[in-house]
Amino acid sequence: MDVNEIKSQFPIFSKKINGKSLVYLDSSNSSQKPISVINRLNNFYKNEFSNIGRSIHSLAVNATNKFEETRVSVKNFINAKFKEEIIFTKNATEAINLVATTFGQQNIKEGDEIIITELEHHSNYVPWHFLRENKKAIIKFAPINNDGDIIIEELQKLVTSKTKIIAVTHLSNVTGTIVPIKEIVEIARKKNIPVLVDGCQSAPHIKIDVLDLDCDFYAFSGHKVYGPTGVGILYAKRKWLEKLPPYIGGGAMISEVKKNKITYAPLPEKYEAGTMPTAEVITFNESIKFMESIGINNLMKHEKEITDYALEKLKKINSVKIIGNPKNKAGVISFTIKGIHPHDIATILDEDGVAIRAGHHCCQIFHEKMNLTATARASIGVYNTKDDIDILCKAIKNCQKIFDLK
Amino acid sequence: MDVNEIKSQFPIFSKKINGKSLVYLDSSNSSQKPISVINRLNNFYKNEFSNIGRSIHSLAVNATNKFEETRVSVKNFINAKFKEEIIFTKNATEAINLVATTFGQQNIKEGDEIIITELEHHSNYVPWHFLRENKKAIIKFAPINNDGDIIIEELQKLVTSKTKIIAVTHLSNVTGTIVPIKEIVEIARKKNIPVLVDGCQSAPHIKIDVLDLDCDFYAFSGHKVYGPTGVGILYAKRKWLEKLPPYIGGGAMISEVKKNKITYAPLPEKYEAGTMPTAEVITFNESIKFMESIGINNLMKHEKEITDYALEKLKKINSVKIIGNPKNKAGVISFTIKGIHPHDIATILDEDGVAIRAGHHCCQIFHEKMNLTATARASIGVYNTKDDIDILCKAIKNCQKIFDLK
Amino acid sequence: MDLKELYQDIILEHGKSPRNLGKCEGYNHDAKGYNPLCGDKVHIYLKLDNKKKVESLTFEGEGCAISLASASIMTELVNGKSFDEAKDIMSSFLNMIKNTSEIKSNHLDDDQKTKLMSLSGVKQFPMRVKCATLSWHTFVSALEGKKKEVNTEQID
Amino acid sequence: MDLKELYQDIILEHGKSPRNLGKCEGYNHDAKGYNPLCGDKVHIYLKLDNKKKVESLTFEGEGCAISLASASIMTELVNGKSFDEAKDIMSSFLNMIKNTSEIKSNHLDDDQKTKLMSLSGVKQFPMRVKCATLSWHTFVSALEGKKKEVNTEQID
Ligand SMILES: Cc1ncc(COP(=O)(O)O)c(C=O)c1O
Ligand SMILES: Cc1ncc(COP(=O)(O)O)c(C=O)c1O
Repeated sequence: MDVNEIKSQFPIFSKKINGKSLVYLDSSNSSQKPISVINRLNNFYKNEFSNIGRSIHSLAVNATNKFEETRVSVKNFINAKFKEEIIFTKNATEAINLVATTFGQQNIKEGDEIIITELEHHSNYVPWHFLRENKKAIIKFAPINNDGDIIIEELQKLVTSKTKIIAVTHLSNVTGTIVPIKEIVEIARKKNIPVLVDGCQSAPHIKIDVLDLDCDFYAFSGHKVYGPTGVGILYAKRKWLEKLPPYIGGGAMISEVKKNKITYAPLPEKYEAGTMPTAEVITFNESIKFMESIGINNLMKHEKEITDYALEKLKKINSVKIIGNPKNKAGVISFTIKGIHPHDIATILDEDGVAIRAGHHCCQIFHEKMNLTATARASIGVYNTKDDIDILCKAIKNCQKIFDLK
Repeated sequence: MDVNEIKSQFPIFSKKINGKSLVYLDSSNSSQKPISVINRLNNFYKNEFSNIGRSIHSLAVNATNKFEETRVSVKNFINAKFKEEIIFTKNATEAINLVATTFGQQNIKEGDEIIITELEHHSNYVPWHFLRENKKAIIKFAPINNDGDIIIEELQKLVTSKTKIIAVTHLSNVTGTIVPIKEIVEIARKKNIPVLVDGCQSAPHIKIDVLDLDCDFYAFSGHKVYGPTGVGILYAKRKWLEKLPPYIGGGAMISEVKKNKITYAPLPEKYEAGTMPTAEVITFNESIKFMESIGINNLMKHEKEITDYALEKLKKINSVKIIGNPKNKAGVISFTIKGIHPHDIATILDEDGVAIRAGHHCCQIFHEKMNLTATARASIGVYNTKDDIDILCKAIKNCQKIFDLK
Repeated sequence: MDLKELYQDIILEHGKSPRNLGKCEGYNHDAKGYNPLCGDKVHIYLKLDNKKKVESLTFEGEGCAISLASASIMTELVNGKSFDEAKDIMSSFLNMIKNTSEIKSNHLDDDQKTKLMSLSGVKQFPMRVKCATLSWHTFVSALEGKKKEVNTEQID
Repeated sequence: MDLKELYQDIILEHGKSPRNLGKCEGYNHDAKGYNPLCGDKVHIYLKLDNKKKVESLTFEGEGCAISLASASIMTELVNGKSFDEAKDIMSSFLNMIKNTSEIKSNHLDDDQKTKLMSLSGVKQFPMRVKCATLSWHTFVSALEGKKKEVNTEQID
């Protein structure tokens, strides 16, 4: 994999930020977009735009076909069995809410238990919290250790006959922990408990195979996988989508509508009410093609190389502390610098063109557990180079200089 | 207003459909996009892309500011009082579901009544149907007359002490009926009943002033107002947004997250969970600028001229029957041709490059009422010309020739 | 694409005056089909004799010229066929619409094949394929005694 | 943009060793402030005497250098001021950060103005304005005896 060739596919890297070249280390938040994706969107609006499904003129037929092609690509990308198991939402957050709401409506009653973990993003906690509020369900948090690994034995101990669902991230957006989903599914299977996987951070960075994981639900966002904003993806085993009630109601998700009765459309339309993010879904096909053009193994190898290099170099800076040390770690590096608040770090780094994120990264539970209020986070995408890391480290040293710590 | 100049701003009209120039008469479904909108999207991804709100690097600051600028533009566009009253969703359907779900959660119990009308799009019926199913609420349909006008006195009679909300379209997507919202709000005000207005078809075509309408909720979609897909808008009076529970839960809509307690962010973030359709919202500002560059009065005048011309010409074709004859009609013309099914009409018209829609247009209640299973619909946008109407009429005559009716 | 191929005279004629309309007497199988996109509906009535031969086959429905013509032609061609023959004709029809351009079934004579081939114009109009196939899927559903309504959104 | 202006020595020094930390004895007003974006928190403790003069003013908080320095400097400058003087200093500070580049209040001497002006670098860093203003808004909330927590997302 030639990273410079890949980087050159991203127009934004030819721009200057504060007079400096952009060192983008905020891909866990959202990735930059390659020109093929940008062009697809542009051309769709220029030459092909139409709403899908409802009209039968040529533009609509074309758009509908293209839309369904993306569904097939996504199915293949995550190795699902049926294309009807792929539901498009606006983001991963909506996808998780869809499951929590519809599953909860049908299966959660007072006193029922939901297991999540201390690693979860708010988007995989708040939707379950709603069930706690509205249905008097109980949320149990599987604990993590100081390395940022979920303690699987402790998770296992939380399972009772009242456990109705386990929802867990595949890859932490704070520590980069890669969670052993298969072990968790194995525990769940024994008790017939469905498992939802938050794949927001895994989809862009590691090989996804939902059949192999054998999870019931898998949610991710297009914008983190080199795709446009406005598209989320929910994979769910067909049996669930058939059994669960609909989520958003409106046009396109119905079959027959009478004054006293409504029947719903078959899958996947049942869950795709109203005008979809048509252009975005169609464009997302190019993002998958981009991922495939690199090859997930090459991508993983490259990102590991950059991550290892970054860890090594950061560890050499005395006052830098890296948060978590998981067994399997992807390219998400959260850190603190003694004496400098992450917010100040982010501002100072930005002056050098280095974009990182500071804060709790939507993981307050994790930060509370680790006794932190905020961390700085550098996260790696396929376009990052060792040069980027060198610039990051130099910028960190500049923080220390400004704060007179060196 | 120079329609040819305006048309030239839409790249799609330089394309050929089946070798013919595109006559796009499906704007009620979704409008085409002007080059300024397409370019804004393109440039945002190329030069400025970042997620908003969460990061503090320069790209994120810029994106966040631009995002909020759209909110202010939308506020001004519909004459809302506060920018916090503008919530971005994925489409109007989600916006209506947001209200039905959160309002229903707090205010609807068994036996409570919801008034909608026989003109409603499925997106303004199914969300209320969910409350009927889940809360045993009652839906009452305000009847329409044969002209396609809501019979206001009959609506008034439906109001009882159990009426909790009235949800009504501003402009019918089948008949083009412009509904006298102010009269309905007046009825509702007397009994302190909130009113939701489905503004999907009104926002692109008539002047919107939510303060003047004095409605509680107003929902519309960006993609019908010359904007990108993936953006919906909910306006709601601040008191409602403050009082109602959140809808989708996740990142960005929270304030403090603890293991046993979650507090929510202030408005508007409370209702904007997860990564928003960032690029789309930012781009939508250009759509509003496009509308403003024309001027709503010029636009209305032009569309009225084309609509009147179309009605006149269509009425001259013997076998064509126009559905509805409302007091105030916008550029939505549904019709049938004796002896030819709308589906066949749409296919034949498409061969002449004329894009219309055939079916029930997500309004089965209306079609049932009118004893129809399907209609053909030609709907007008700002770019349509009298030539378009001439080509439409010629293509209709071709249908008749093929079906040997002439 | 060619409208003349889609709307051949025989299609228009069957569309205008469909054969075998209504409920056939003594039907012992029936099934409903629905295309939610355009509202096309069909209700198939089938009388199978005790050897599972199609003794009579009729339909009620509303829809476009293509869907009515397809149902009408189907009732003509399948009447009198055995269970297996009927299914063979159906797959050969679907195969013609979706893949090849010929009718391969051995259970139709040349005139019948020509009649069926009048629907082949649909191939060029992908959004109309479901119009042509709805009645056939619904017929098979009746034949096999399935209870669920056929919905075009669930068939490929 | 200039980091040196943002991180002037006096800011760094106050950030490292904030003055008036903790709960002041006998406080009769207090208020909390929170910035959900970065997690900055502040808790203001205020003792007003019976003439509504600020008798003592302290704070607890966690946050970046800017937010700590701003709180620290505020407690120094506002201590001993009357209710109206304190509010005047606060609006003059907000006005400096958002609009003009000078402190117009008559209730500060030149040294005090210079000290407050050390926060002016924030103007060039829009995402950091809330860090600088959180403690001030929270102080006013305490002063006016408001019960609601100040949330930076609700203030402009
Ligand atoms: C009157 C009306 N209401 C609601 C909708 C739903 O809008 P969307 O599909 O953008 O959610 C539409 C458009 O399809 C409409 O015309
Ligand atoms: C682990 C994880 N889960 C969920 C989300 C939410 O994704 P989105 O904001 O795209 O809905 C994110 C990203 O913000 C994430 O990193």
